[in-house]
Amino acid sequence: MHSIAHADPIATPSARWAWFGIFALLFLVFAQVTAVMISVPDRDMGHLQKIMYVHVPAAWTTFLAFFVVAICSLRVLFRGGERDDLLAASAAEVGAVFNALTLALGMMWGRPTWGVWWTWDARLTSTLVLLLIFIGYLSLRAFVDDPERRATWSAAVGVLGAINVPIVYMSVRWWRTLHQVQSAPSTLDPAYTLGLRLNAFAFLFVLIFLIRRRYEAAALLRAAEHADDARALGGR
Amino acid sequence: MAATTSLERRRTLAVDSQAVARRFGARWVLRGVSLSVESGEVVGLLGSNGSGKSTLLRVLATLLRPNAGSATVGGCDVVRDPDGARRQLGFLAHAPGLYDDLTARENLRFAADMLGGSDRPIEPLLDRVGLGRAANDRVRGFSAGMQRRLALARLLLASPLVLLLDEPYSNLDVEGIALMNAVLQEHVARGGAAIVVLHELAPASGILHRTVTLENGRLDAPGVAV
Amino acid sequence: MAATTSLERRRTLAVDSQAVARRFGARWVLRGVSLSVESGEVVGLLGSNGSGKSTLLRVLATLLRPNAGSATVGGCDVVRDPDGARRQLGFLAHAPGLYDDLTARENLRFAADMLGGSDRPIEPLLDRVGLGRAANDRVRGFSAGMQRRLALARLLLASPLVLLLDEPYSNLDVEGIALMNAVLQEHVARGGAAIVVLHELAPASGILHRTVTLENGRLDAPGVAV
Amino acid sequence: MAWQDDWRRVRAIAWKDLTTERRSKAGFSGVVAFGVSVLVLFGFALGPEAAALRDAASGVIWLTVLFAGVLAFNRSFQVELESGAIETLLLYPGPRWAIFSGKLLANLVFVGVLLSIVIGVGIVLFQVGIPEAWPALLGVLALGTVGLVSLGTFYGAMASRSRAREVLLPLLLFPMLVPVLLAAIQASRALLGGDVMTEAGAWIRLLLAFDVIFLVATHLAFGAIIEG
Amino acid sequence: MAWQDDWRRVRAIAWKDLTTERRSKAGFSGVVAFGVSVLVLFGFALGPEAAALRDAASGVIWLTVLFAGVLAFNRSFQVELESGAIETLLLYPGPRWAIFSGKLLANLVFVGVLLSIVIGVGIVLFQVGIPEAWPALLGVLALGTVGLVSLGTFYGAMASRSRAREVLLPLLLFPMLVPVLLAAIQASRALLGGDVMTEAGAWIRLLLAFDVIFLVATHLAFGAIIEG
Ligand code: HEM
Ligand SMILES: Nc1ncnc2c1ncn2[C@@H]1O[C@H](COP(=O)(O)OP(=O)(O)OP(=O)(O)O)[C@@H](O)[C@H]1O
Ligand SMILES: Nc1ncnc2c1ncn2[C@@H]1O[C@H](COP(=O)(O)OP(=O)(O)OP(=O)(O)O)[C@@H](O)[C@H]1O
Ligand SMILES: [Mg+2]
Ligand SMILES: [Mg+2]
Repeated sequence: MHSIAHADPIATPSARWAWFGIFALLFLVFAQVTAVMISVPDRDMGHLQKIMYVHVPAAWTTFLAFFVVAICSLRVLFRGGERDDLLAASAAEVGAVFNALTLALGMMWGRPTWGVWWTWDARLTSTLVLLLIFIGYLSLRAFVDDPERRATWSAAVGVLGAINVPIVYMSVRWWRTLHQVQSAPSTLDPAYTLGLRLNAFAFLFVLIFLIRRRYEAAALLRAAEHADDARALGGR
Repeated sequence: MAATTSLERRRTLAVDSQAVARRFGARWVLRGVSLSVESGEVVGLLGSNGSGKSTLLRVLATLLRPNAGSATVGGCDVVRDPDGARRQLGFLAHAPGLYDDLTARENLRFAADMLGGSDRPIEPLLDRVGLGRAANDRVRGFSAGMQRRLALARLLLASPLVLLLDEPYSNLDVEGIALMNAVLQEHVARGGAAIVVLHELAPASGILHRTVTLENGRLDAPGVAV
Repeated sequence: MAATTSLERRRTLAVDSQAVARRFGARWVLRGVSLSVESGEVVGLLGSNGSGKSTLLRVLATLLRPNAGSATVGGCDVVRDPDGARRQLGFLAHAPGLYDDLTARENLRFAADMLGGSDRPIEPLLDRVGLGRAANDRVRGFSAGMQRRLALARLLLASPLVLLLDEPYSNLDVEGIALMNAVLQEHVARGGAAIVVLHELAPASGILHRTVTLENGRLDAPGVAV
Repeated sequence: MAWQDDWRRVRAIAWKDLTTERRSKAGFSGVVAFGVSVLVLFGFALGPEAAALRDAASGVIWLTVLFAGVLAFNRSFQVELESGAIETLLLYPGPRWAIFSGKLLANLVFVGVLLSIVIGVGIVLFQVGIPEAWPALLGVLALGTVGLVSLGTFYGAMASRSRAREVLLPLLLFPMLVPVLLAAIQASRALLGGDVMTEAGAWIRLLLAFDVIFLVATHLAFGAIIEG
Repeated sequence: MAWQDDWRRVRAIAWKDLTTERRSKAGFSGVVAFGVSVLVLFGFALGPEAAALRDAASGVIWLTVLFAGVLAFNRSFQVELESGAIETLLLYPGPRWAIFSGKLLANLVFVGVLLSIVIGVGIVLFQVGIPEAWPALLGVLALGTVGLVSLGTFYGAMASRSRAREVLLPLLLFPMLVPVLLAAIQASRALLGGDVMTEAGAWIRLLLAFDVIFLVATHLAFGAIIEG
């Protein structure tokens, strides 16, 4: 175990990161409670509006995670490198989870406000498409066995897939839709803005922590393989 | 670099592998194979089934990346300069690698175009490997030996420095074996080098300069003369 | 008319082909091949590349229908009673015919089920062909020789009267060749018959009772002793 | 004795196919994700009006299953072609229909599971209400699946032995399936529309007739087409 | 000198692919017939009302081309896998993008012809009127085809070298194509609806942007994915 832990010091699970995880969790609870307390019920939606404090940060963190995938994938393509590959994979996994969360929460929100679970609105569909793209990315990783091939292939798919992030983001502008257009702080009740900002940071911390955790796990697995390599090649 | 001009110029090694290692999944097939072949030398590569002979050839041919170690073909590193290595090698694999729906002639035409600027006429080549009469037949109906002969003809389109031949005699009849040996002899006379995977030495008698044996992912007894 | 006697003779012959002809497109590959093999006899089938050896074997194995002539295997006509013929023959083709995503053991398990009621245990067979350690590996990663060994193990699941082997020695190492010969010898000792396609006689020396040569779609020099 | 051997063969083939499918990891989940993508594409292509989509839903779901199923049928015999396994398969003794039955069984399981998932997703995306007569709807789904899979497996076998197999399969299959699919679509649509076995009844009888005919015919004809 | 060699390689590959396709008799006519069957199935599935059909026409035509195109993309690299041709192909000297360009060229020709035929049939079956602005419509068709084919060829290359290739291709390709297809469908629909370059214009610019991005990205990334 010791030799494995030394193989990639960056990936070693540490107390600092454990504390960060606890902090992220507590901050999330704090942000949620504060946001719910300070916001008055919405004129149209009443308390339903409070789904916003999870739906919207989840959407933003999804974008962020896939942005990380894009950056790491580009680095893999141009320089190669194991860490970037593992980081891209971790970010894609966590991003897909947040993506699914956005969808699920949006649907739960849509049912009472729009009266339907789903509608073929550009924003909604493009969010679903984004999820499908990264499911494709993850299944590609699942069944390419050779690590190097897996790295380059998924990097190519990751970059092409991430091109869709700005499209999703802009889709509301380009196509007039049922879904909310991006709002500026000026158009929003200050209480909403504060709640949203707090939660955005809380989600960001959770995102960082989860990606880190997935990365540690992947790196440990990889390090164990490398340790086996060394033994196999060194042994007579 | 004037790669194609003179084979004689190169007093360096034709093939040089240094501690090449390769695994599939968790299983190490090559565990540090070092093999040098000089120009004008034909090395027989022996080893039992599954010992990694084809894997080694595929690494040298730039088709598989080594997990550790390095290898050069004609002075070009197979990982860092694969294109350079490819220009210097000819590879005959287990599978013939032909297009079933093209005729024999069209297959060669295509290969010539892909090799870039190879203007060697195709008819004589077809005649040489005994496929003159089948030149306009589709490869789909070719027998095992005919396909192998066509793959040999493709090899003759270019005059690479290094030939990597994986069990070249299999499926060939007596005449085909003689043809293969003649090709090898000319290649050596031009100063070329070759690695030939074999199970039986008989068909290649008089051609090999030495043999090496791959066992447990390492080369045993390098340099044993035949 | 000697109809009854020839019928009688047919019954005792392991393989009997009468003027078998087969064409592909407009080209006649077999132009009337008559070959009889008795029980306990091993016949080597020679012939240059593309002469039709594989085609003849595929006709006898009920995989190709002859355009003219008839053939029986173990007394069963290959066209009229293919199921009967199939129960009496074992065929080793160029291609191993294995499932890449199953393990070696699973491949044999499947074959045993398909053969119907073959309860021969599988472990000893795998050990016998030298794949005991790879029993639980998927065939996808097997080398050429390992696949051939597994195909041989499948052949050993049943004990058919007639073995049809298409270049059985190719891809096998020295030990594999000895194994193949041992299998053939046991088969003959049990009274079985075999047709073995070969290009070189060396690996099969001491096994063949006679050889025949296929040329221009006909058999030359039938019955030449080795 | 003999039928036991045959039954063992059928099981062995079905087991092998399902194992292979399971092993090629992304296999099944891939086909499912493919199905969902097709549903999404349909949703987009047929425009955003909810009413139009709800109308089209039963057609779209069946077409999606058809397209995803074609992948399965193609794979079913393609596995045999790799490294000449088909010839080995044909050389085993026993009746040819046992081979067909085994393949059919594996494909039924595969397409059945696929259909359930596509329907689940389709219900959400196209806002379809689950009707009173859902047991009858299940019956329609089962009958439609049997028709689809028996023809699909049969033509899959035929196509796999020819060149251009990916092309030949849908080419042969789709026209033949038009009546089955039409019956299945109309029956589903009627049931989804709240009809209780009046209009749907006629379509279901038709489906049943098709299934019986196709099952018998394909079993009988399989021997001839696979020998060639 | 060097670029001439590369151009010769591109041509050689395109020629080989098209020749192979032409030779495998059922190849092209099969894909076309497949496309027509899909159109007919759509016609059935979407019910008999003429207005609904006309509305759906542009979506249906693009989806049909997509499904038929997937067959072509799958075949494109599958041909290389038979008897190990891919390894031989990779061993030729020269840049890797030349291989991609050759394949792309062949697929463009293939899908282009396919599209024209499907549109011809679609116009008749779905009673679509040819609009005033038909040159713009042609432009939309060309742009859509380039986007479809560049992504299709790229993912086809990747999928063909992995296990479960028939599944992986649509799984990766379809979600990526949604924006391209959406833009193509909406632009076609707007043009068919008599709109002259007001609504359609925005879609066409979007299509153009997609095409450029995808063409460049796939050419750049091809080397990395084909080497592995
Ligand atoms: C399945 C259904 C839904 C999906 C997939 C979805 C998706 C998204 C995404 C991706 C974002 C982030 C984009 C951005 O910040 O510009 C977002 C933001 C947002 N969504 Fe949703 N959404 C759904 C349903 C809903 C519903 C039903 C409502 C409320 C009626 C809603 C209200 C909002 C709001 C207010 C924002 C923040 C916009 C901003 O201020 O920038 N969403 N949604
Ligand atoms: N793609 C692969 N995936 C997994 N294992 C592989 C792969 N290719 C080769 N192997 C394994 O590597 C080992 C060596 O294979 P290789 O084909 O190099 O053997 P070989 O020496 O050429 O044998 P043969 O004489 O039988 O051709 C085998 O044990 C084989 O199972
Ligand atoms: N399916 C087919 N279609 C068309 N022609 C074929 C087909 N199969 C075989 N042939 C032709 O039949 C002839 C004999 O082929 P066959 O495979 O029987 O030769 P062989 O004696 O086994 O040769 P080898 O020693 O090279 O294996 C060849 O000329 C070949 O082109
Ligand atoms: Mg080998
Ligand atoms: Mg042969």
